[in-house]
Amino acid sequence: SAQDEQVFTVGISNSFVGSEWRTQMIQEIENVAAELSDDPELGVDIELVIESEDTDAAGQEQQIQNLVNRGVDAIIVNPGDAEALRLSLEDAAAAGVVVISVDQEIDGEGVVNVVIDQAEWARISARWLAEKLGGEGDIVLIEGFVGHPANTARMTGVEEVLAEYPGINVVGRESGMWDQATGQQVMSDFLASIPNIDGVWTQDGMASGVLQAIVTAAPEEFPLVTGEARASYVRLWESVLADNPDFTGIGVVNPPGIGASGLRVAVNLLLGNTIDEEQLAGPYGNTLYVPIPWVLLSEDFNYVNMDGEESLLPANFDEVLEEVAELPDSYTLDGILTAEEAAAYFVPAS
Amino acid sequence: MTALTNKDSRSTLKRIQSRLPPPLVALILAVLLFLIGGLLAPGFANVNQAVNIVRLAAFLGIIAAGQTLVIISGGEGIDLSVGALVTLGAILTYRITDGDEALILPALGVILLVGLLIGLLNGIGVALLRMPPLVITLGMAGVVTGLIYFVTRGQLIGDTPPAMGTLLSSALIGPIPGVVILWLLLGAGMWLLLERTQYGKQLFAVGINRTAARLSGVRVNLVVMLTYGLSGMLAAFGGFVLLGFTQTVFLNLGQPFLFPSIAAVVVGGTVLAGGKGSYWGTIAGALVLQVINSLLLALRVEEAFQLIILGVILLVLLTMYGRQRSVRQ
Amino acid sequence: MTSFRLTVEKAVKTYGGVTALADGNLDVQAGTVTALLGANGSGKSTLSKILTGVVSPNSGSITLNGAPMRFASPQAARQAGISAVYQELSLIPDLTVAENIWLAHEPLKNGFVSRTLMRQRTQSLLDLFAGLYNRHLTPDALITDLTPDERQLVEILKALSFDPRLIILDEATASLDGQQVNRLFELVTQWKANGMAIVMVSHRMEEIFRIADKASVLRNGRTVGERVIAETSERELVELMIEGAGALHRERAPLVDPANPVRLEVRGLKTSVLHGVDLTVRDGELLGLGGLQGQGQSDLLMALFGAIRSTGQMIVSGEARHFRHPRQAMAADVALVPGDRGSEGLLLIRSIFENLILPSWGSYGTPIRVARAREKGAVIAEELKMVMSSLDAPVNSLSGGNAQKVVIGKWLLRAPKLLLLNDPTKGIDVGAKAEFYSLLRQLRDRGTAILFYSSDDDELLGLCNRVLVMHDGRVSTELFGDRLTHEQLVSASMGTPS
Amino acid sequence: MTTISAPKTRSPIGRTFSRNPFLLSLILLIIMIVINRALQDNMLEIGPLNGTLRTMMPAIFLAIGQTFVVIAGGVDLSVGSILSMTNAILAVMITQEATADQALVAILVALAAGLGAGALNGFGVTVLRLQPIVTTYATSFIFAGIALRILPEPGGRLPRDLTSFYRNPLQLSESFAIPLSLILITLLVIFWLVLSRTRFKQFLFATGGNADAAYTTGVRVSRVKFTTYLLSALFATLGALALTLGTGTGNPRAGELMTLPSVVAVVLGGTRLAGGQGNIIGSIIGVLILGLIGNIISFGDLDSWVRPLVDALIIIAALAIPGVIGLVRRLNQ
Ligand SMILES: Nc1ncnc2c1ncn2[C@@H]1O[C@H](COP(=O)(O)OP(=O)(O)OP(=O)(O)O)[C@@H](O)[C@H]1O
Ligand SMILES: Nc1ncnc2c1ncn2[C@@H]1O[C@H](COP(=O)(O)OP(=O)(O)OP(=O)(O)O)[C@@H](O)[C@H]1O
Ligand SMILES: [Mg+2]
Ligand SMILES: [Mg+2]
Repeated sequence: SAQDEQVFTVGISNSFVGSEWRTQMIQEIENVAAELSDDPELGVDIELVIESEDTDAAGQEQQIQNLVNRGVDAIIVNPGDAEALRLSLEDAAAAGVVVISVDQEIDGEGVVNVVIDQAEWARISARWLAEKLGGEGDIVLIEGFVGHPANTARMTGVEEVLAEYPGINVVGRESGMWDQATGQQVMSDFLASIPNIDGVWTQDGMASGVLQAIVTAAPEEFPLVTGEARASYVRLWESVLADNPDFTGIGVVNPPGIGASGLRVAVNLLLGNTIDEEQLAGPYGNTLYVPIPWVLLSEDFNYVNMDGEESLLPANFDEVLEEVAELPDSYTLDGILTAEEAAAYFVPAS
Repeated sequence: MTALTNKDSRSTLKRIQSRLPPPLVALILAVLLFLIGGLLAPGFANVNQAVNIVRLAAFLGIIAAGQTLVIISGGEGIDLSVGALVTLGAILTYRITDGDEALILPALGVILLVGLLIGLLNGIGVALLRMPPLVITLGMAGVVTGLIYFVTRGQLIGDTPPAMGTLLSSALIGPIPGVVILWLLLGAGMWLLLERTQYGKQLFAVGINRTAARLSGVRVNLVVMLTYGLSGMLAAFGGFVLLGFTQTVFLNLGQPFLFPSIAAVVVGGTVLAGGKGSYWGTIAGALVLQVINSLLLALRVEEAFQLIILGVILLVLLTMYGRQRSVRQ
Repeated sequence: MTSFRLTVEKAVKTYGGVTALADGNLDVQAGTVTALLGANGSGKSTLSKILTGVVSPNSGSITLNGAPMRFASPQAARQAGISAVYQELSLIPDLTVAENIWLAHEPLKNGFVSRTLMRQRTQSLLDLFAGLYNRHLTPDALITDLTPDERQLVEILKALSFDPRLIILDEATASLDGQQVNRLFELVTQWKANGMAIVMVSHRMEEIFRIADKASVLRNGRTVGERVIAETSERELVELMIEGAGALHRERAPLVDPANPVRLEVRGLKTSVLHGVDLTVRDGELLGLGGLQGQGQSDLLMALFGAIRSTGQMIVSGEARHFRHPRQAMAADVALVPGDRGSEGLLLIRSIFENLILPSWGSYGTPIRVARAREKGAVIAEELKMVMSSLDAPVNSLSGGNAQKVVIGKWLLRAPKLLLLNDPTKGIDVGAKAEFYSLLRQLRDRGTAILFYSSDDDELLGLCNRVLVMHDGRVSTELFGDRLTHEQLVSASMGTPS
Repeated sequence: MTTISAPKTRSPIGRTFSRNPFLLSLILLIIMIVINRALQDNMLEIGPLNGTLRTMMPAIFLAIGQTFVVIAGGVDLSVGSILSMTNAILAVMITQEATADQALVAILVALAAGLGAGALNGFGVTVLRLQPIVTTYATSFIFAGIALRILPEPGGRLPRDLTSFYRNPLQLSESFAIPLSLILITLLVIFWLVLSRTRFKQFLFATGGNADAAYTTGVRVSRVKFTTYLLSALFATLGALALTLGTGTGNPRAGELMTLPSVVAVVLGGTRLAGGQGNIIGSIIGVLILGLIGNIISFGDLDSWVRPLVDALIIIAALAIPGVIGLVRRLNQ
């Protein structure tokens, strides 16, 4: 890249490697960084410093400090423990570093959160499940880490929706530790100990495990399952169709591209643009909500959100199946803010 | 004059325990818990649940096989690299077969070899470098995980041969899944290894008293290295089997099985000091742990209490087997 | 010093199957040396440990100056002014000499351990044996770096450091050399004069008669009598110790036929402890190894068995061999019965059966033909008249004597051509000893070559026709024929070659 | 009867090293510092230094507690859970509006809870005579459960002035500031030096070196062991305090990943896992080494997918050094 370009060092801090979602998140960041660096109009050159390892709060705090000590211009962090990193990130921001927290909201001064609305994300599939069941039946919930903010947000969303369907009763609720094998074990246990389950609400990778368990147990009538949005699940879904033609599901996309979206926002800030206060929302008033890119469906679904606003989510299973044909199992269906969408969060430079 | 009274009066607990061998205690406990479950959570104690529990226990049990050998070998023997090796075994199978059933056996061969080699490295650290097993195997776990990250770069390409699912995970004979049958076979194999081979007999000797073993012609270092090698091999095999259940792999597939694998061995009455134990015990231990798991789940006990209850049960069982001698004679 | 009188009555102690002490009695008072005599395993150490509160007896009573006492812990005994030199020593390997001596009563200076004081006091204690130990024995030396006799000295000084009113010396002279022993006895005489009470355990009669005032004799855990030394004879005491000493018939073997093939020939064998040992054993010969404890006898046997590294020439069954591992020695039909049953010979928590077969599992194929192994085990158990509930009973349920039979039996199962015995009768009772002696004779007559170390001179005198006395890692003297007498043995042991 | 071991004639240097194994670790640490400094030129500046040391403090406290248990011949696999539990207590009790007194009360409660946990471990090991490793493994579930019970989700906020006092360097004068953690470490070292002149230290080493001989000599072995578990729990609680002040919040799983590294640090510090030999200064060094390895790798600009491997390899190599030396020595015999 040319001499006159502005060079920005951007640090990435990630505290969990054992997840393909995070891997993809980092790759998307790298892609977008390259794209931005190559964009002649923009005239920036982005150097990434990636701190990514399985570690705890203390370890991630060290990551942040190392990045600051290197003198990075911006930090994009996916916090393992949002509260525990708060103070360190505030220090970083105070030291003039642009700090973007993705995937999780942090109540930190000078920190900007770029996330999807986890509660809303959960409501969509919960609503779908409830509607599909016609508001009647026994369901089980398999959640992520109990006590993890994202999980808490999602489960609140689910409870809000279910509250509207007195006919649906939750006959089992357990943590699948956001881990496919555990999700699978938990579901096996439910299937074995609870007579007839009409539906399962679960999230992320656990869905594959859950579906796997159901296929293995092969109950008389197949319960409804909220799915996920990984290539593996799309394929599993297809294979299930072989024996149960009327099987269906839903995969609400939780985009790993959120990191890349965060990068776009960061670059805007580095270029001196100011965020449009109107756009800032969230519990701490420092969050930019990225829309949920799209939903995987094999039948159209007319979604009604909490404010009663309707929106039609189209069936797209077959196209998606085509799309992911070449992609690895671990690929998660994705969506990244475009430059325009990102710019929309900022005060138009006049 | 005051009469001195005998200090070591045997407790009732001890007497019970001296009558019932620990594996039996564990097995009875498993059954009891299962029946209690039936009372507390209607619909819990049914055939489905029984089959399901045994299936889930089978994966843990198979993974804990190597751990049993290492713990018997004594000298603070413990293998913390089991979790990482399970993951490695699954990932390798996933990648090598890439869904092709013809490649299942070759893949199996490869992972057994890889597991053996990594285990032998642990063994060398323990026997020749005299490193504490806890530390060297923990370090090795790090290396294996590091290797996985380095090679895959987080991209897990491959596929699971459908046969593995049908053969291992789903019902094979009647309601009984293949993995359970495999588990029983392994159990028989382990019994042969421990009770009917020179290696097994020497392993117990090494576990109790290395000097005496050596003076009876046992190549202590050799036995120790071999044991860690076998542990690595069996852990990798556990990964292979687990893949049949999960069908897909992910980077921390095996980690959740590490500490349960130790717990299963201990609950089965194998003495951590070494030289005393059996794989039947580990089998019973795995069943106990899985029943507890499923029961707490059926009772919808919150995680906090699940942990507390598990801890208490472990302590109680240990008090039943794990006493050491007191300094005062 | 106030008068001091301690009596023990009807003390009983059992360990699982073993009865260590059946009826132990002792009466000690200030200013006297009481010898506590008895064969190996007769309960001397156990009785001593009851006095120091280390062992809690099943029953019995202790009276101190007329008042009933109960030593619930070593501290309690210490309070009463009792300290001991333990036979197996009570030293912490990785602590220094000073730290060991002052452990649990470190000299304090305003609340903190004063190393200077500790050093000084240690030095003044060491000075008691001035000139009788190597210079590397300093207050700051680690116990691990000391030789056995130095450790023994430290253990003695440790007991002394509590300036006790009763000091128990349990085989304190076992690994000391002649001068060291003499010095110790000078000290004992001083202590006696200062009104200290001394209990002394020793297997060496001459020592008893040199220093003791009275003797209390244990036999198989029972106190069978007390004698005033001035009014008794060695013979009387020995008869007390060993019921019917005469009856315990030992006929000395005839000199071995020089035509018998040489089974083992050793030239210039060296280890960290051995400074060049030469010896020959022929088939059908029962060659004795004598000398004070820890003069290298064990090292010699261990080296011959390939259990410790050694250099030098070694010819077994006519072939030059150099064993680097017991396996190799075993392959050459060599067997070693180690010195310490518990720590070198047995897998205590495993069954008698498994212990018997341990060296020979290889010869029962894979999968092991257990039935056949059991038969063999049963036969040998029968042959050795083992007293046991069943072959599957754990070894630690056996009495000392029977446990020792297991250690010997597991080697007899391999029909060794060269049998190395490291003080095999230690801690086994008289009956078992008699059986063992006849077993040795049988083996010898069947042509087995036997190298037999014993810390019990009478055994050597009674069984062997040739005895090599070891001193300081060398064979100092060879005794046979009419030169093989107790006097010769003792003087040779003390390193004063004659 | 024992086979004689000849008097080991060691060179003065070999002697010094074999007596203070932590010297080896010290050399290793110095090497690490040099490398790290070479890669990160502001490493020793007050700001970065303060931050780095601060994040290591909880681990240092854990390792120190662990050392006492290990020297006495045991091991404590529950330190992480105890840290989680007390971290939860502190976070719940020290609210943003908390007064100094309330904070003090919270700390006392945390200490009480921690010591209670230690007492349970001590009871299991000395009274029930269970194997230390399994006992503490079992209790670790109990403490982890209690932590989740007290604080179901990460959260809680400490008063800002409290956290910033702890987080920022201590301004001694206009021009001169020093990391608080450096002062703490110094205090801990002094604490050890003082402790090593007490009888307790002698008892500790005697118990680990040969419990039977120690008992015979009048050391109350069980009491000593019990005390080590109390100490380890106490230091785990102090670790929790450091963590809480550093992060200003609580997490019921905070200690999950901290237990095993504490053992590794202890071994890296030259303490013998079998007991009877060791030193908390070594353990502090051990933690610093582990931390610096991380920093070196991070400033070494390695591809992030290689880092875990390199990290693990360096740690194993460091752990193997004494073993290799020993092996070479044995082969030369
Ligand atoms: N009391 C003991 N405590 C701990 N380890 C012991 C003990 N006794 C022996 N060992 C271990 O056993 C090893 C010796 O056993 P081994 O049979 O392997 O002999 P070796 O000298 O290694 O010969 P080889 O090369 O044939 O193995 C020692 O190096 C040590 O590691
Ligand atoms: N801790 C123990 N466990 C089992 N048996 C024991 C124990 N201590 C001693 N014995 C047995 O008790 C008996 C008496 O032992 P003790 O050591 O008192 O004999 P001793 O007279 O001191 O013998 P020696 O002259 O060899 O020292 C022996 O048979 C011994 O094997
Ligand atoms: Mg070897
Ligand atoms: Mg004795």
